[in-house]
Amino acid sequence: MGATLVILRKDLLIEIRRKDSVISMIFFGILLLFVMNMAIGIGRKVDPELAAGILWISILFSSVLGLGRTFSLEKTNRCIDGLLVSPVAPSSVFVAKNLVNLSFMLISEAVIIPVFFALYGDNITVRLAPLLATVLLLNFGFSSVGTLFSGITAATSRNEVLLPLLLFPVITPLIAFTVKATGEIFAGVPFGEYSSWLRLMAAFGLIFSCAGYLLFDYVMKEN
Amino acid sequence: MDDTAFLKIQGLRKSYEYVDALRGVDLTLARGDFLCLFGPNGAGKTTLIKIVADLLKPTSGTVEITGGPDLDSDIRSRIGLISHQTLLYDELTARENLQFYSSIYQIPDPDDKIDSLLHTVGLYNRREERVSTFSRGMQQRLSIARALINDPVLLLLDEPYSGLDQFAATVLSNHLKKLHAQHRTIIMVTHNLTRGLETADRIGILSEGRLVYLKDRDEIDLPSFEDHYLMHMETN
Amino acid sequence: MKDDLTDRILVVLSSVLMLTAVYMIFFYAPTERVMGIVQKIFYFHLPLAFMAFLSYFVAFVSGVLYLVKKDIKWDIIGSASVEIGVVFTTLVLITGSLWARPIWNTWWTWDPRLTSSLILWLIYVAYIILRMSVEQAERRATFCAVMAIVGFIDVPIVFLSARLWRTIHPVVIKSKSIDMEPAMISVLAISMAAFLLFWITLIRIRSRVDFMELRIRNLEKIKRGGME
Amino acid sequence: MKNLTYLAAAYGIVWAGLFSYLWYILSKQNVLVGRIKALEGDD
Repeated sequence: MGATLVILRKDLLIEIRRKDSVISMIFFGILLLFVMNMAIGIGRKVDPELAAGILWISILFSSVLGLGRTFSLEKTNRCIDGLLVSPVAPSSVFVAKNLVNLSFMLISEAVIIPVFFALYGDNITVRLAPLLATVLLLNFGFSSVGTLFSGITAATSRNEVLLPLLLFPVITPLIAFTVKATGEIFAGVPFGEYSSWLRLMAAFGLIFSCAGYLLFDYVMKEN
Repeated sequence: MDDTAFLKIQGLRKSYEYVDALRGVDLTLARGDFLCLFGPNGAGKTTLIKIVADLLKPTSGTVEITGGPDLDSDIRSRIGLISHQTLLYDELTARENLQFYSSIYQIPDPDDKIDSLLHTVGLYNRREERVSTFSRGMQQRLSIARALINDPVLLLLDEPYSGLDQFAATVLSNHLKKLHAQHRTIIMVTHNLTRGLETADRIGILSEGRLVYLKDRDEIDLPSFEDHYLMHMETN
Repeated sequence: MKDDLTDRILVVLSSVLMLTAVYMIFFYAPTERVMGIVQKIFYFHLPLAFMAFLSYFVAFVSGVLYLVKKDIKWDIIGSASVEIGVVFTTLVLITGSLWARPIWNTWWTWDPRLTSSLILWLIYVAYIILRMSVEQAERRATFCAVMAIVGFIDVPIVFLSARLWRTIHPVVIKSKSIDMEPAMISVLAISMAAFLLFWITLIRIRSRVDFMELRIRNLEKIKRGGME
Repeated sequence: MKNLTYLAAAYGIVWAGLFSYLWYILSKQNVLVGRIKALEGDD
């Protein structure tokens, strides 16, 4: 646990100094919101489910940018060797990097989601608590799979290209659950009707965080 | 000197798809031995260091680090590694880097230790500056401090002199001598004959994945050693 | 070569079985009343899907075994299974589409089974792309083992999600459950056996190709490095 | 009759697909057999 917090603090400190991961995530997310507005026809009113799709496409694609960076950070100057020779367990590194990605996503979502409401909010009911729950659960599942895969792609020569190729097929179920839940939140449906989607999202996150925790040892040792 | 084996390498092999980096290396080091390994490029020196550091799994063979009765059971927390890469975070300051590594090694009250190490490598005055502003030589010096933060009993050095300026090289040599006097076990891989022969007490040559030469420093007749070395450089 | 002979026997046997299956499909199995003759695609479609699934399962098991034992053999078997699984899934998607066209009047619907097959296809194509992107053999084997494990964990979730996703929505055209007559079942069984034998043949040859490449690399290495 | 076309297409594609894959790995195997023979023959 100690090592996890140390690595988390170090990564956040570096990000505070560099700012480039979060800024590029936010910028790309907003960019995608604009592009999607053009794709569906400027000025067209969107129904809740389509709006949910637009929101999550923006967030997911922008989050991939940050995901790739968290691990490649350890590869410059081979800092990862420093972690590998130390007594730190690779699984602590997994938890730390997972938390780093979660925080980057949360920060960028804090900007992207309000912008989304400003652009597409006309037909949408805003319910903060369930939306926040959805956001957290998606982040959890996304970054669990994403951290594991960014560990893999960081050791390949085609880091940036490969990561989304591996990640998106595996998380399609999560995307489906999330869009469904969000669509119903946006439509103003009572909580009882979409709570099962949230449970599925939580299950997805749990399954893959366990898988990542167990498999990350092998991945990190190959870096 | 403690004569029981501190580090025991047996039948070590490492095969890659297109080359065999190591083809059966046997080596025993006692506590306090300072081994310097020379050899041409591609002789398997880095591979050997990486396997001893447990950064790489051997294809076959074993590396046993027994430590000793006075060492805590977890020898891994007492290994230091210096390579031509610095293992430092560019965005952190010199002090923050050392603080990070001391937390990783769970060193209690590291501040005094960090300060004295920064003094040793001559970076105390620039301790609050980011590593990215440092020259290559300064980064390497900081990297030496980094490797010593956990008070290593086994120090592994992979081409530590490459890219070092004169000052840093002297700092490193002096520190190695000091550690040697403290009975630390050291394995160093280098191209730098002078520096290597000056500090080490055992000298080896690794060629084509085999340990082809291993003698105590005292037994070595320098001219004949140089011939030996050059011969192996040429065969490669 | 002994392997060669076994291969030949397997190919002949599975071809004979397959021809028998085809004969039975057209002259023995009754024509389904609602869907008509197109329903006969099913006798190939289902075994293909089943074998694809089997491939992914084998890849998962080999992945676990590789991580535990670090024996490159499991990587070779795993990668052979994934490749064959992708070939089979591709054929599943094509036959599914050719079925959908006359029955549902469209080339593609987001029916749960079609959707899940497509997602599986994407996951395992990603595996193959990953395989092509890593040079070093041990690293590649580890990463591919992880991918095969993660992919297979995803399989039930994919099926579940595709199903749930649809049942909430009113489905315009529901896929009709097929009443299986005994004759249909026996034809299906023969077809299944034919595909299983064919699958075994493919796995054997495909993994042997990799083993041979390994052997060639070793031989070349010895040649280059002199005596070993 | 139109349905028969789809059926024929499906069977054709499956057989073509499977056998071209088989042919592909067999030819790969043959090439490798040749290379192994050449390598071993030199010794």
